[in-house]
Amino acid sequence: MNFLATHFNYIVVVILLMAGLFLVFSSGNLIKRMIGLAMFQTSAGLFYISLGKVSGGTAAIAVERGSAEAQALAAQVDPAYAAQRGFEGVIYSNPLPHALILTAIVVGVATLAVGLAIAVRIREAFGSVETSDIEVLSRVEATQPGPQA
Amino acid sequence: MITLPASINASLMLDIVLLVMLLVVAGAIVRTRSLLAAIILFSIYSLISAVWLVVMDAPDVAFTEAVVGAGISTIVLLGAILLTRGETEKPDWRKLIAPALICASVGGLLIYAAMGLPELGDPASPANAHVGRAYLQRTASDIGVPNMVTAVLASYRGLDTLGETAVIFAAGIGVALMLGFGPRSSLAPPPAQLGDHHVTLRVAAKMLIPLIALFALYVQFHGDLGAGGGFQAGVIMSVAIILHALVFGLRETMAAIPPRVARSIASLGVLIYAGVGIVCMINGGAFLDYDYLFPPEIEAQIPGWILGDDAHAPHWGQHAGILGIEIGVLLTVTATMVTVFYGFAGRTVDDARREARR
Amino acid sequence: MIALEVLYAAPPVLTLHAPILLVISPLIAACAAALAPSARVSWMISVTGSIFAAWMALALVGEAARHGTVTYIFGGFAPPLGIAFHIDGLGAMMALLISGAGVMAAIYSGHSLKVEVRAEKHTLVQAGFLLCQAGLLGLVSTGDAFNAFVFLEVSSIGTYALVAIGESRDRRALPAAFNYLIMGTIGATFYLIGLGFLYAATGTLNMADMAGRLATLSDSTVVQAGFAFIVVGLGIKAAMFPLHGWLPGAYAYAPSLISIFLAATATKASLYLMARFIFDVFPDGASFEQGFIAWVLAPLAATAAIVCSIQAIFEKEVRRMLAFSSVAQVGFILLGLSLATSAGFSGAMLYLLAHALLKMTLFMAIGALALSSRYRKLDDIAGIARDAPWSAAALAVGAASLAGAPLTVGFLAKWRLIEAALQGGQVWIAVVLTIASLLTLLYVGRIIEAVFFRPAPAGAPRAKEAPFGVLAPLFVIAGLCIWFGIDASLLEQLANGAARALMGAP
Amino acid sequence: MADLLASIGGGFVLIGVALSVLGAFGILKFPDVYTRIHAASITDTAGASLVLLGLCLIAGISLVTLKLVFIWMFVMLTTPVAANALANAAFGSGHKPRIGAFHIMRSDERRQTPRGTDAP
Repeated sequence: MNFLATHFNYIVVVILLMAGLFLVFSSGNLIKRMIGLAMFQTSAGLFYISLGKVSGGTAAIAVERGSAEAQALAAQVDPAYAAQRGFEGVIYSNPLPHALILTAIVVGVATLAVGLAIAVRIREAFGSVETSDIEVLSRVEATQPGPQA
Repeated sequence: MITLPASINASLMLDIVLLVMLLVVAGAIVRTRSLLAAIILFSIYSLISAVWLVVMDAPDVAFTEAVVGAGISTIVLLGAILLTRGETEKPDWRKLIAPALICASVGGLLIYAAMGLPELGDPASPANAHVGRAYLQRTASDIGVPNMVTAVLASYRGLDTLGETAVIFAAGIGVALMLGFGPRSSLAPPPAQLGDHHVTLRVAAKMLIPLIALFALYVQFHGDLGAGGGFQAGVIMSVAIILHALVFGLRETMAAIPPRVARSIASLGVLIYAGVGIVCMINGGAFLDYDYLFPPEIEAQIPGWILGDDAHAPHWGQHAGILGIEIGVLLTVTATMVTVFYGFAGRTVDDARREARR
Repeated sequence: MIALEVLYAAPPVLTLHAPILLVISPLIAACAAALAPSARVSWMISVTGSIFAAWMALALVGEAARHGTVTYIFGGFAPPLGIAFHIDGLGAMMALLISGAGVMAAIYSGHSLKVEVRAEKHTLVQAGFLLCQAGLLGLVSTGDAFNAFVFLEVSSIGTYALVAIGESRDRRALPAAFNYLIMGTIGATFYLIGLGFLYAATGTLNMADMAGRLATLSDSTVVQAGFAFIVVGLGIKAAMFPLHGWLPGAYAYAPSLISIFLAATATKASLYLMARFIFDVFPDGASFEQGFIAWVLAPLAATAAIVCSIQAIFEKEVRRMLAFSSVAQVGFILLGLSLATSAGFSGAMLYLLAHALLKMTLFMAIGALALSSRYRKLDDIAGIARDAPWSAAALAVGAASLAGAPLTVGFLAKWRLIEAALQGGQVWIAVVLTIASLLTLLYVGRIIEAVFFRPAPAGAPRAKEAPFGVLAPLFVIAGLCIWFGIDASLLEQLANGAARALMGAP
Repeated sequence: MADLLASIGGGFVLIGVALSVLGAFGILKFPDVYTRIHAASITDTAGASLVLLGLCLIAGISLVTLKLVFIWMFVMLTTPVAANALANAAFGSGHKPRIGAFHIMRSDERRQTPRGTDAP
């Protein structure tokens, strides 16, 4: 049960990841699949952010000096860390995963835009965004002779 | 007053509540058959995860997630279902079994593997102790900006951000290639009587658009002090332009910013970013080494009091470099988001047949 | 015998910055191409940018041969903190391959795009192509695992749309591109998740630093999960056997500029990254890794080599046939890698280079034949050798090379692989390679038979020979296929340098 | 003094939250689009205003207060417009109010809403 408390974030993130992946694989609708893909990517970001959390921490934006409570908390949570100079007794969360996931979110929205643009063209070319319809129409195409120039 | 035991537990409680909300919303997205509902739920999903990110001390990421997930993604998705006329998906129960098995097994493996991960919030975990802590210790002396996420993003890992800008640019090219060409029937002026209903909208939009643009600039130039930066600012700026297009019609907006100009601005942004790196190279440093951005003779002429604090090392190059690349990011992101919006908004289903005949 | 050292010469100041110039020159050219006023100008920019990148790649091959590893640190922050490029023999070889393929594809596109894509889109197509090139070059240069993810996406995002614009010839390009996008994104995200686990275990993203820290860690589920997700993610990107479903469509329906370039480089860059992780980053003695190579990688690669060759035999559309053949050939390369011996690596690298050359020849020749006759199926190009003898001749060279005819580069590469398998005591791999080679002969025979020995279908319009701008790069590559078949010293130097880098020897 | 202000602020926040919950309940329970918009507006205006006011009191006079005031102004500017646009769109697409008698609309309906479907 202790494991559930300390690793709750990871378990939820895994479930969210799999929900996204399930949508991508199971849905026949191209738009729905893109939503699933976006969910999958967002959740991968949540995983990184969970890794970078530090108990009692605050956002990695330097402040002049922490309040008395913050300093006390810092000393309690991580004495070696708090003793270091330059921090003025404030615990910061790890900025590296934040920077990485900012990049990953951008990649996600880029993928979403391109994917939906292709889906729109599929609707225009095939008249449907259902995988099953497109497969049938593609198969018809494959049996026809190639168009001549 | 109710006093909580310690702030750690309060944030842990929030963490758990928000994650459960995420689970519920994710379940609803998987269950719903209506695409419109799925899109709105996905927008809510992004919003909740943005709140969760704030609890996890990641305001920069939260900001991005909010503007992207709940903002641009929703607009693009709504545009897509409008163009595909796909309002509900057709369910097919036979196709659910294999994906469910795959996802269950992969998920099981992941959870099993996650048991070996360090506890949440452990300050001594490898992830937080090695490079992550080095950034915390060295940002003040290396870069000299308060926001360490910006320092990592723009300076320590500046090449990643150049790649990110290139990705956005590529997405703009992709959407423009797919949807940006061909006839645009929706450019016809809107019916006159429509305007009577939207007078409130137009008045409010006139007030809001400059405010939003101003806010974007604030986010842009505040990025190295607090949460924010070029990407968030770019999305907000594009939202101002999109609002203009929604209220006053795409025709008006395209007259002000033609699609070709938008695409050019996007590539200009990447060029500015790369240009900053190349200037550093010409001045004798490595690519993106902002300390070499100014030749020594120029740097000597900058008076030290401009930043207001003589005690700290000035880091002129770092400040100017971050400013420069963030402007590049702003231009690319704004222009690309506008290009994407043009692509989706400037198309109707009828265009397809005309284009197919060409 | 030509010594590699003769080929590269760049001013010292460029050599110093060659790693970044390699990546940044196609990137800047992409921006310039998007700004270009006309299709012609954008084509010139594309060719210039690619040639400059290829020049830098040559300089890097030289530097890597002289110094072992070239390191370029970005922003002045030493590796675990900042990002650095580490280019050794393997990376330099891949960079040369990618930029060389880029030059040829760019020259070729001057004519092929005119036929395949509407003129107003040319500037953007060239920009997307250059971005893809920049991404792949960055992917093979970087020494930072997350940076590799970013470059992987740079190379992919534009490519999805570029595959999709093949719709003007065949609307099936659209679902193929969509499928490619879904699978590619899942692959990249799997890689991202795997990297997250490795980051959790080591706290670093730099590959060299990560390798050092992993060596001291005991086998934990976290590291194993990282390994599994990275391999599966990159396996999707590299079209490893059961995960290759996206590839035939993406290669078959894309405009020829893209299919030439992708066939020569895209899966190989992901393969490169996977090899980097398996042999460089993860500790060599780890039991899960040994088990993976012996019980998963090798059998899957063998299945791919056999099954996809058979699929190619029964395929009716030529480009899809070649695409299935590509999956089978990826199996060959992986079999060579799975030997985990010096000879195996060297053979696999040689095969990788040879396959890139001959697949480029084949896709270029097919594209050249398709310029005047928009065919799809094998029957449609029956007897085309009469009308377009030069393109058909080049096609024959590529096909012979693919089948492994003596005096072509394909023969040499296959020979080296089989030799390495026998040396390594893995007789079954040698047997699989031989069987798959025989199967290759069958489908190559079908192409040759149709093009040269079958009469043209009655009433078919006469095809025209392709223009010089298309034939010139085609003949350069086809010539290389033969040249390296006779004197492969240059290729072998590259492959041996790469194999040394993978083995960890200086 | 500060403690007292903080307590009062906390009280305002609680009332605001309660109103928001009430608004959410209304969205679920009310019969048609227009009444639901009305319920949602309670969340936006009264709920948000009270929460922001409470936060102002808790934070004391500082830069934060100014930011909160800006947020409040923005909410006051946008949410009524959004509600108006929503109602407009609902009316334009032919949703009829389920409760009350709207004589003004009847003359409009004949002209504007040929579909006139009564969506739930």
